[in-house]
Amino acid sequence: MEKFTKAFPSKPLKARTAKPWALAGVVGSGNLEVLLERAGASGTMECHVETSIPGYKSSWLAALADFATHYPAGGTKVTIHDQGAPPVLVNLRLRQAYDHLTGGDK
Amino acid sequence: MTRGPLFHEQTARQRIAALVDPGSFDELLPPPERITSPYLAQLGIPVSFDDGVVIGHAKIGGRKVYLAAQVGQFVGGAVGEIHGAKLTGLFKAAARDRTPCIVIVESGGVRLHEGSAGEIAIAETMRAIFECRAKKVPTIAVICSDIGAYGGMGILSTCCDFRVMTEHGRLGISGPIVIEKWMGKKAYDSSNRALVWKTSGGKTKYLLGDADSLVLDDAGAIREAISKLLGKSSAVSLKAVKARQAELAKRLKRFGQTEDADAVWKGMGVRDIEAASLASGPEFAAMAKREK
Amino acid sequence: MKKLSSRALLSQLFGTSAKGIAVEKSLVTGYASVGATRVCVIGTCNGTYVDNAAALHLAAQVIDCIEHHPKMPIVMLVDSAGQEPNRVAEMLGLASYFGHLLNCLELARRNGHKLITVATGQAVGGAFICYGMFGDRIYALDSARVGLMPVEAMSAVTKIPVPVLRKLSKTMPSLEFGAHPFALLGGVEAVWTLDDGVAAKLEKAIATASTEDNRAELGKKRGGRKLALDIRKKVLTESAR
Amino acid sequence: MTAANLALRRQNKAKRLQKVGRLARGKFVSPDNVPQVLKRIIEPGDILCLEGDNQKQADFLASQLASLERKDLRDIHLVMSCITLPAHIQLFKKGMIRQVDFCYAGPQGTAVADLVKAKKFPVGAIHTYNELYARYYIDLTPRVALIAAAQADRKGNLFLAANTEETPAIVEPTAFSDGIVFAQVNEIVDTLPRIDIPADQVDLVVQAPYPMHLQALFTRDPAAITDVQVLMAMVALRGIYEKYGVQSLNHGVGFNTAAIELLLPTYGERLGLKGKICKYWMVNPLPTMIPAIESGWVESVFAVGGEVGMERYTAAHSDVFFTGRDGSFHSNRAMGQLAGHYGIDMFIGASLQVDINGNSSTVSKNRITGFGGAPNMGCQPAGRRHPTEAWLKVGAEANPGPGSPPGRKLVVQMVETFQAGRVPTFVEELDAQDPSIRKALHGVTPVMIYGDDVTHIVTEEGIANLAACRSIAERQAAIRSVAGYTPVGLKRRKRDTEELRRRGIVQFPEDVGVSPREASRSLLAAQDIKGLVRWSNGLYDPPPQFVDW
Repeated sequence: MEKFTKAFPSKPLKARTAKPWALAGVVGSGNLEVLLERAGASGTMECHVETSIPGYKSSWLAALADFATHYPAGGTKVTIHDQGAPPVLVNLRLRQAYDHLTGGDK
Repeated sequence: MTRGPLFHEQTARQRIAALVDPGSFDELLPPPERITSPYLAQLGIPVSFDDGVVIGHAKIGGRKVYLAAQVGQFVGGAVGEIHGAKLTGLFKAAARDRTPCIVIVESGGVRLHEGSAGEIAIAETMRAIFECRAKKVPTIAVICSDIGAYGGMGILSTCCDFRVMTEHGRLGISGPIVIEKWMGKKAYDSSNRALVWKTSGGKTKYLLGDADSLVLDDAGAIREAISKLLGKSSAVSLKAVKARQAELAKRLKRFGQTEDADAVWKGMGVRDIEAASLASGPEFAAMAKREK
Repeated sequence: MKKLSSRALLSQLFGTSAKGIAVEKSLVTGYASVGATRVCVIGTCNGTYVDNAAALHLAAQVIDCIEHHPKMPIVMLVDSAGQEPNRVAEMLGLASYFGHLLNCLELARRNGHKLITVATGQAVGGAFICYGMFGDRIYALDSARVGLMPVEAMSAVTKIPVPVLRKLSKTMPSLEFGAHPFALLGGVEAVWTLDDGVAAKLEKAIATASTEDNRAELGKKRGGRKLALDIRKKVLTESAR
Repeated sequence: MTAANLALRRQNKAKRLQKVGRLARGKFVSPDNVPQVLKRIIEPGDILCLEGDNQKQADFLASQLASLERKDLRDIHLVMSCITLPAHIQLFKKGMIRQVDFCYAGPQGTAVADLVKAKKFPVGAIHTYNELYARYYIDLTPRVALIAAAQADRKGNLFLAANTEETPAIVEPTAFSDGIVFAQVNEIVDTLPRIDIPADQVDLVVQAPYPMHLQALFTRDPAAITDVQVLMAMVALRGIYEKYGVQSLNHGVGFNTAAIELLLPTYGERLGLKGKICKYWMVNPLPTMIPAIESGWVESVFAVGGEVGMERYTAAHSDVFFTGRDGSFHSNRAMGQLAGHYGIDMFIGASLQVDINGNSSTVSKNRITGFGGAPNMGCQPAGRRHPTEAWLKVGAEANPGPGSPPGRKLVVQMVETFQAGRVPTFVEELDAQDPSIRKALHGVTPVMIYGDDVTHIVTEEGIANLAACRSIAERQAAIRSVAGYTPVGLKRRKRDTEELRRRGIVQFPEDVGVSPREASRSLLAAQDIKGLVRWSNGLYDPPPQFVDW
């Protein structure tokens, strides 16, 4: 297991969200779960990652940084449990969780 | 020909969302509470916020239900201490509130990584299920994925009043790989998927009466099947257990000596095995009814 | 410790009345006395595997007891290595046979029969779940092999090395195999030594048994299963809001 | 000066067959006599062709050959397209082979790499299919060809059934150069359904004790297609198929292209593309094409081989598939490859590795697979002269110079940025460039598709239009832009990507009108094999390993 934490600057999340938290994905081989919560300072997206496959920190950080740039996610806390998901899934789950947080469950 | 997502491919949370009235699900012990398995953490295995089972209450057709959905992808949906305690608590709450309880089963049974704790938890949940049944509170197991209901969760599923299955669902105790190891590949080739489903799949279980409905692999169909069962319960009475004893004895006598995978189907009146194999759940159910 | 024959074990528990108990194909059924109390006995011996026919056989005995001996306590003896891993057994719905046995026991409980389990030998897997663990109160002989599976078997399936599991089991008795660690989890009420007046203990157990499931409380009190009770309570509290 | 005897081969052939003598009754050899016959008809120094196609295998003859020893058989120049069976490897281990010229070693890729390391694999070259067949007519003409057919009649006419594959391409050069053609057949019958190889091109026939090995290579279970692959398929459909109006094409055998096939009747229909794209195919009878065929998308399919389980389906759809007068499916690898080279608008396939110049390969130090047919289709046919809408449109984007053709074939690589187990697909340098491999191949790096031929790369990140790049640097920047979070991708410069995106050279899903959140398996016309059987109205008989009902 490898664990790391990093906060990324991001534009503030909109004032009202559909719910205080959202979860996307499941922990399973090649997959991950992302919990997105309203928390922390309004200008940062605080990320906590636990992954079963060590050694990919740089690509994790790049993927998370891109997300924080593309989406106004300031004032959120992201917690990830990963079991070897490819970056494309990281992105997809982040986006799904974000959609659910802001727009509610579909 | 576009259709909705297949129920067996959805995640536990998606399944719940698809089954219940929109927006009505209220999760108990939700992910932000971070109640995760200390056992897995100690073993260096990734944990999950819900420990592999999502529980809560919701409405189906305006009617309150308690719901649990196991996460088959997470350690095979296996039951550990927390996972099992959530299930036990849910059925106890259902008994207390006289509210139907539905469990969407997707589990190989006890989580080995947590040893006997999961085993006891399953036994405790069974007791809680019978608390519901004593009060005529309906308990329903939905078995719809190929992970199915195995081991202790297979037995637990048979303790519920009703079982709703799809053709993808499997119900049993020992899985094909275990049996193959035990009896040899000649007796049970676990890679022969057709044989595996003839042995433990929804169609066979429905024919034998171990599944109460066999429906399309689709949330709408499952919801409909559940709705029909919500007002009913299955009695625990002397008359009922005696009838069941006779039925199971007859089943054993008729089919207990045969190795033929099609024996049950033929014996239960399915004439065209190939067509029946290809048929969807409800088509199969209709065929079986006609033959009867 | 010397292994007792199944007959000798029955004599220890039921004295001369044990002759009323039939042992057939490693299945134990019949009626006997514990002290002054008449009891119905069902069970397994010789570490046998439980299959469809066995489940029906035990269920028949329970039904007979309910029909003919109202409120008579039922003693369940467990010495089984598990369910029979067999394709035909599965095809015929072994789980349903087990479910039926549990239904019968539940009916007995509701009709006022006390259900007392004694794990006498192996008590593992589906064979323990399908009747023994359904008792009102569950006891185990200290020689009994109780639990999910031995550490070696667990290691083989999970691919976690034995030494790692052994080390962890020091702080997590759930990973250990045997009557005592199982008691720490609340899975059994008490562990008995065979020579130490088991008949009297059984008699007392029958007299004091009640139907509420106390295993989670025991597990917490004894420290072997610290989470289960609180989580269950939390579900109950939060759902009541 | 006497006239030179230029019919020595004919005399030699007669001598060899004479030596067979009573080991055969007419053309027919009993299975037990095969080793003896092989010893008598093959001589040291021979070019020997052992039929091992992509799918069907002359497996009985191969095993009998492998049962011989070096004293019986040596100094052989082996020519064969696919090294597929353990028996093929035995020939090398026993030291019978002086040189081998082949195309592909899929299932034996690891064994071949081991042989290379042990210096027991004297390779001439790894070819593409048509390239090797071409050499059968030039400098690699077989003296003896051991081939596989479904049936023979009493005269020795052969019926090849659905898997014609490359038998004609082997038999013709052999038979017309006084070589010996020896066929193994599944059965001998009085009347053949049709004659694929005439008896006078066949010298010997054996009825094999077991039917020839046929691999179900083209069956892809829709259940294994992921949401990400659906996303890529949607992007490809909009950004390439729709944009260029692709009429004629070849698909690889991966899940990516299977996803495209299964999106046609759903997503494609919604986009109004039916009748506008994907009408003419050069592809094996892919089960995942059944929904598109049933929905009326497909005008015709010509194939290089059959597919297990598709026999009844193809026979019942003779308007779409090429069939013989008996009504059953017909294929031909050489002709199919030719069609795929010259006749189509687009080739689209996947690869294990793509380098920053767009070169791709499936070869690594520990696994030498080779090429097969993809490069024949995944290339720019310099001899092409006929225009189509798609050809001209890509050509225009490529900004042809005064000495180049006006059009280009679409050559598309469709890959996820990572393979299973987080192995990056995009690399700075291909594993195939390993010096030991290059040495074994006489200095040639085994590149599957050259970057210069590739017009587009599609990943889950988007599309890179390499045809429209104006420089090598630009091409590399475009590739990095769609290489995601691989080390290659992490080196991209934001500014470059933005500029390329502005010019339409790099396109993200939203740029081609695809919303990633729409990408879901539920868009697939069939989600599992059973769904395909249902679409086929019960005419598709999937192989047992795919049946779970």
